[in-house]
Amino acid sequence: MSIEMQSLLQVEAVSRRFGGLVAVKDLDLEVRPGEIFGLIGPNGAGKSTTFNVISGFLAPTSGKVTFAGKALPGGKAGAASQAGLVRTFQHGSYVRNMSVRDNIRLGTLARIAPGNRIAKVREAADLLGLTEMLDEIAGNLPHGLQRLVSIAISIAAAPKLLCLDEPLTGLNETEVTTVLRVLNGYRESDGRAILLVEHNMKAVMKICDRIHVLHHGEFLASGNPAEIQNNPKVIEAYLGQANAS
Amino acid sequence: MPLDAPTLEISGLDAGYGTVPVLHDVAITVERGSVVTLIGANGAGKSTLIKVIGGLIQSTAGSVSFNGADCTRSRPDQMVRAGLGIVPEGRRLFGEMTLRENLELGAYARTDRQQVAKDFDRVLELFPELRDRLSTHAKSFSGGQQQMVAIARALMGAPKLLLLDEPTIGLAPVVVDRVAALIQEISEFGVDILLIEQNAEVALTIADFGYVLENGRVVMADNAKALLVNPEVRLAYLGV
Amino acid sequence: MQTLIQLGATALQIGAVYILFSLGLTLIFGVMRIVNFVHGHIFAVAALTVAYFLPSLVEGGLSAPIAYILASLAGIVAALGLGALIYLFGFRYFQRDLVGSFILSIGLVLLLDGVLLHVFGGAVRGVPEIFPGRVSIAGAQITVQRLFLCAVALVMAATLYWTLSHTKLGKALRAVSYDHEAAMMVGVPYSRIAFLGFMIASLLAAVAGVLLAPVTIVSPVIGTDYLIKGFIAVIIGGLGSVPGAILGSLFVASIETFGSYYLDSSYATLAIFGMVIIVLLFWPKGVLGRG
Amino acid sequence: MDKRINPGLFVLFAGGALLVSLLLQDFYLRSVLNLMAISALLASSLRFVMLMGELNFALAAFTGIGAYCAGYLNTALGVPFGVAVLSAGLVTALASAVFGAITLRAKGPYFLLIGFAFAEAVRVAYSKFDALGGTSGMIGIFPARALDDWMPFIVMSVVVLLLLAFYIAEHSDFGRILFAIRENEDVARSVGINTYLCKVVAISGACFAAGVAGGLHAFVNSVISPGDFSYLLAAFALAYVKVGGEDHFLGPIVGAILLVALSSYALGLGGDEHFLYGGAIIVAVLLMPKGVLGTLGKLRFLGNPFKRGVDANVH
Amino acid sequence: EEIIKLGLSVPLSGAAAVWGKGAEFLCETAAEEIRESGGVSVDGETYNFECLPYDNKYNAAEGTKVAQALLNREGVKFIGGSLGTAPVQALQSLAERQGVLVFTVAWGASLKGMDHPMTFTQMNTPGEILPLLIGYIADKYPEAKSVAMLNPNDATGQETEALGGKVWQENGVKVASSDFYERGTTEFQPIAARLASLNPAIIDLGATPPADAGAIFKELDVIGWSGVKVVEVGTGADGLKATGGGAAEGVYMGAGVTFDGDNVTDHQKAINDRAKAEIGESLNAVQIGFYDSLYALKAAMEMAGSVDPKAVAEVLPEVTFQSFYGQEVGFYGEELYGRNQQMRLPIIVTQVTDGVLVEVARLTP
Ligand SMILES: Nc1ncnc2c1ncn2[C@@H]1O[C@H](COP(=O)(O)OP(=O)(O)OP(=O)(O)O)[C@@H](O)[C@H]1O
Ligand SMILES: Nc1ncnc2c1ncn2[C@@H]1O[C@H](COP(=O)(O)OP(=O)(O)OP(=O)(O)O)[C@@H](O)[C@H]1O
Ligand SMILES: CC(C)C[C@H](N)C(=O)O
Ligand SMILES: [Mg+2]
Ligand SMILES: [Mg+2]
Repeated sequence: MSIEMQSLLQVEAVSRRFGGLVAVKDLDLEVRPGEIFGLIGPNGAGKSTTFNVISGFLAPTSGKVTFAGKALPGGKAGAASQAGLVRTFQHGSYVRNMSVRDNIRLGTLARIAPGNRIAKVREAADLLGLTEMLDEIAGNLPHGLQRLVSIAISIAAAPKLLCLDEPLTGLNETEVTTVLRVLNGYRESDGRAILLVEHNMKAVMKICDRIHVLHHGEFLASGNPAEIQNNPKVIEAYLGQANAS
Repeated sequence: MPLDAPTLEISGLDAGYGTVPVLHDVAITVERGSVVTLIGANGAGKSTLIKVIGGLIQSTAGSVSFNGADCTRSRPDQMVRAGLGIVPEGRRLFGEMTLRENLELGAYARTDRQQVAKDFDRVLELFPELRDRLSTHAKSFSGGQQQMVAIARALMGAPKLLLLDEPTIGLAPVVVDRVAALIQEISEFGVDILLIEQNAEVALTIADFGYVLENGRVVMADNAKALLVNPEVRLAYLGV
Repeated sequence: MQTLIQLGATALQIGAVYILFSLGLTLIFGVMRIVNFVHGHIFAVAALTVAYFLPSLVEGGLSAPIAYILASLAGIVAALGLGALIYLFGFRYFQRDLVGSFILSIGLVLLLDGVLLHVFGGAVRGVPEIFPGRVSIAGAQITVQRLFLCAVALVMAATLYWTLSHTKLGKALRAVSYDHEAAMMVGVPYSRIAFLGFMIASLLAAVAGVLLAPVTIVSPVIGTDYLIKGFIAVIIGGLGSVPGAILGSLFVASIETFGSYYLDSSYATLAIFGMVIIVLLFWPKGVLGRG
Repeated sequence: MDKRINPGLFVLFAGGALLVSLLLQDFYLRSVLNLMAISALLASSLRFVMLMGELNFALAAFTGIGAYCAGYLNTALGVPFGVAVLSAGLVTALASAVFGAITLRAKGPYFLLIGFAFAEAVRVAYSKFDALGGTSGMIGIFPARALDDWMPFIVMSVVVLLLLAFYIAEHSDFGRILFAIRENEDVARSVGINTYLCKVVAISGACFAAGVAGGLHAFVNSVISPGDFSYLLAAFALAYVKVGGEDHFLGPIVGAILLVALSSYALGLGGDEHFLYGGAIIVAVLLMPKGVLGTLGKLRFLGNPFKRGVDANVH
Repeated sequence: EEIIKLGLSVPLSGAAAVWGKGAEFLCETAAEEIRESGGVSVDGETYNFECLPYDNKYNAAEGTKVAQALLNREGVKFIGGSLGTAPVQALQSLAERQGVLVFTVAWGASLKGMDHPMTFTQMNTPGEILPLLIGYIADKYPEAKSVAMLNPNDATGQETEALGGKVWQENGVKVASSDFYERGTTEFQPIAARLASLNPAIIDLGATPPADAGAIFKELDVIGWSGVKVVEVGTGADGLKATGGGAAEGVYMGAGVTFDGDNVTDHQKAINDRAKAEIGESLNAVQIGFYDSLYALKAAMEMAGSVDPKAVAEVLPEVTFQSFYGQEVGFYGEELYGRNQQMRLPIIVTQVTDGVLVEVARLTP
């Protein structure tokens, strides 16, 4: 692996403010190929805002985002996703009135050659256990399955970096296990990486290689799961005494 | 109102979407002074049940009675006036309105102004992270913050019965603990609660009584403590 | 300089007219998400009713102002009746359905075109000045009639703004417009509020109609020009926003006034259309528009 | 994949329409048939843009641009029918691409009302050009004599061809993208689809057809005036879509056939035509919210792309 | 008896509906009169007229539909009258191919002339009215040396403006400005301000519809302009007074018809009263054309001894008939249009005096 591929995504001194509120402040982080990187923090810490900035849905107020060796233009969603950075949204990251099959196919349209799309849809559906439901209308599925559809859409785009915003909310234990298995499988091929925002601590601690904790938009801590779980600042601000290990 | 009547009594309920049936012959009771939880897999019909109780979906058979009065055909606003509070799936905030306005609307059906003002302060104490953001539009809040607003808004209605559809979705672990404590606290103040939670462990710990819903049918009904140790439940919903 | 003052005064007067008209449009859109092309006809019914009754009342021996008040009441009642009718049998089923409600309103426009022509005839009706006389303000000539109209427009805009932003009813109206189910879940009686909202908007149209009857050309097709200008005003200002409607109305009126004076009225019309597109280039939701 | 209209059925419909256009001898009925074909094309164009959730009221303007373009080319420069109509389509597509690129940042009611304003502005603009005949309009737009007898067939063929193109586009991945844009544009953007470009392409495609329809209109009527292209043109196109049923590809076609037939009948009623027409639209949308086809409903063989009704029976 | 269907292509909805309604009314009135007086007798056979009014909505597309319906569905061979330049062009183009005779009040230059042997004009047009009217006013107000003109931005307005400007100049009056406005405009203050800004001695509103003209004069009054007011082809005082009130006083019109003066016959009065009850307005020259065309047709059919449109068109320039205005009239226009296709109707100059329309001059061309 070449030197510049050492980091897939590099976020340098990124800030984003909304009027008087600084949602993200001087954020630095780096995601390397093959890893699952957790981004956690209290509600309103700036995680989704960070997603919006790196995926180009929002322009940063200042700072620089580099993906796969190229600097991304701020505020242009197309640039990031075409380069292979695909993100999901915290809510409703699928098309309600469309079949599951067409939803997943949507994911393939920009990045997969026409001939391979059908196979790719199948593959993503199989991975997430949606094969039975391909002809259902996504909006009629129970909440948990809708989440799986969102993940399938983004996986079908075969991104180099998959950014998932709370993919596990509303999933039951079995489904969480499925998703974690899928994510683990995904990063193992081709040096793909995953950037994960999630409040399900059990899952985060289980799957992440490294974790970065935000608080009020600022860096609070980083490290491997064990370090984070025992960091008193993190326990205080986020995990709560009861959830500390 | 007959004092001995349970807060909520549902029997023989069938409901669905268009021609697709979802709930079959569901019977559920929320006794006075209790926290009742509903657990079940994705798609079991939990949210659908909440919508039926709230009056957003009409049942095709069966009856719902609230505080002893029949309200099978009531509209949501009538239910709310009768003392129901709802934290719906998907939060359903008024995105273009400020936090303050959202909370004020939560108290729309109330006339006791002074008490409303007190409750306003109280919910802000519960979620201090919202305190400084009263004039922020609801849609600008983060996912978890919005969930807090939804809970706060429902509390502003001073309900007698609170329906909570996955209230802790998207909340940070510390806040989940806070909400769990809150549920127990308000229950002690005389608000009855019907709770849906994906995290069955938490739900059953808080609750007094639990129902297990499978494919739109109630398949188990027991004390929460009993369900918590029930091997079938543990296997299916607690992942152990 | 004198010309500029006179033109400025003219722009304000015309702006007031457009404000009266666009308040109702913006309210209906704000509450029900309906692009209501029938608004012009509700307005026309009020104006036509005034013009229809006024002459016979005056002939009957009533003094002009009293006859006008009576005729206006009749006009408002007629317009509200029409509003209630088309809400209860029509728009009720099309809330927040942009396309459905729009086509319904087009159907109603065609139907009412025919009805009004039959009921009132196509001829232009005269309504005498109710408040005769004129005043000179900073050298600009203004009729008392128009001044009165400006004052009413101001009061109505202020009242509506205050109602929407500060009263319980206003909050309920807005809540219903964002998510009617959620509104019901906090206890807002949705169907009643939506009806009320539509009726308030109809009332605004009716008041505009009776006020404009003495200063404009009263005929069954009177609503169309106001409708077009009114919609342009509200898109420029931002749909659903009262200050936006005011801003947009004044903007349209200024272009119309200055354009007609310095170019030619027909080019001014073109300029108004051109401006909408330019404004939306920078503010795709209108200057003061929201989500 | 999704269910499609049985190709056999398509051939049947198209063949039937073409046959009728060949066999019909009555002059009046031929003129009605031309009108139906052109209206169906316009309504389908409108519906195509509706797939991405926007109501393109500038349709009236673009139809006019097509008509005037064809008319000018033919009368002033002597360009023959075929070339004139094709150029009308191309010019209109280009104009609409520029229009779309500027205005498609606005959405929903804003886009609708900009289109409305644009249509009215363009209508005033024609009257400012003497070369276009001012407000009296252009006269003498004729196809070559030899084509005269074949006009209904030619019009029908062009319309069938363009409808087929719409059908193919709707059922392709492009159609999926449009549908996704309508429901949740962000998702489409997040996986790398340039939705803005897709929207501009969609509107220029739709307006190409509108331009061709305008060109045909000019040659069929041989006289055009600015008043022909008021916003009502788009309003009627929308009525065809709604009455026929917007969820279905055939909706606008069925709607155009029914309503044009009705209006031809109503034309004899003097000024009361509007009564009947307005009344019909109101009754249709109130009683058949999903249009005639939606109400006839279970026509399984007609298929329905992507969308199946999601009706929650909420209040 | 046999029926001859007369097609009418007129606006029956929208802003110009009154014209169409009045046209329909007068066509029917004339048809009824002719029926009562024994019909049209050709070759021993008695024919009667039936009016088929169709709504052309003032545009070419609807005009085409109407033309198709009248000519190809109803099989009409004579157009008793038609109104609106754009729809009439559409009608004419189809009618000429099918040899149908067309009467029209539309006055687009493109509609007249040698190329259109089957078309006849049933009303005075600017070519007839303006030279006489403007000459009359220039004579009466020799000190008035400048005019500001305004016309609606449509075919009618454009034709009027083109000729009007020329004739004013020929009469030694300087055209200070000449503008257009969109029909349907409701706010006339800026327009009035612009007209008044040049302080012209005369303001000429050309083909502006009476109601609009009234509104403009009212605003001019507020600004304080006073001078000679002209509406060249103004057709009636009702609309003018409805919107202009007192400001309508003194306005000159070239196509108005008064029913108050001494030389008004009982016949005219009676018809006008009925019309008022039916359409809410006094009759005007546009509508009266639809009465005269029936008598012209009757005369021509009887003279030709045929109801074939070609034959009728051939003799039409030769016939005379009793016009609604009272005189016996025929057709002329060869010098101006190349053929005698224009009805020779009196040019009546009227003025609003003390709130009523008064005939101040009747000039026969
Ligand atoms: N458009 C906006 N306008 C104003 N404030 C905003 C906007 N978007 C986000 N914010 C604020 O920025 C902060 C960060 O929000 P963000 O959505 O990034 O949080 P988060 O970390 O994703 O939280 P959660 O875990 O609850 O989803 C919050 O305080 C939020 O209210
Ligand atoms: N609007 C709808 N139209 C049709 N079917 C629906 C609709 N909403 C839900 N359903 C169906 O009803 C069933 C029950 O859904 P419901 O949302 O009540 O489940 P749930 O128990 O709340 O699941 P979750 O835990 O995922 O929230 C599911 O099979 C779902 O597919
Ligand atoms: C009297 C006129 C204003 C009518 C007009 N000449 C027309 O085009 O038909
Ligand atoms: Mg978030
Ligand atoms: Mg649920």
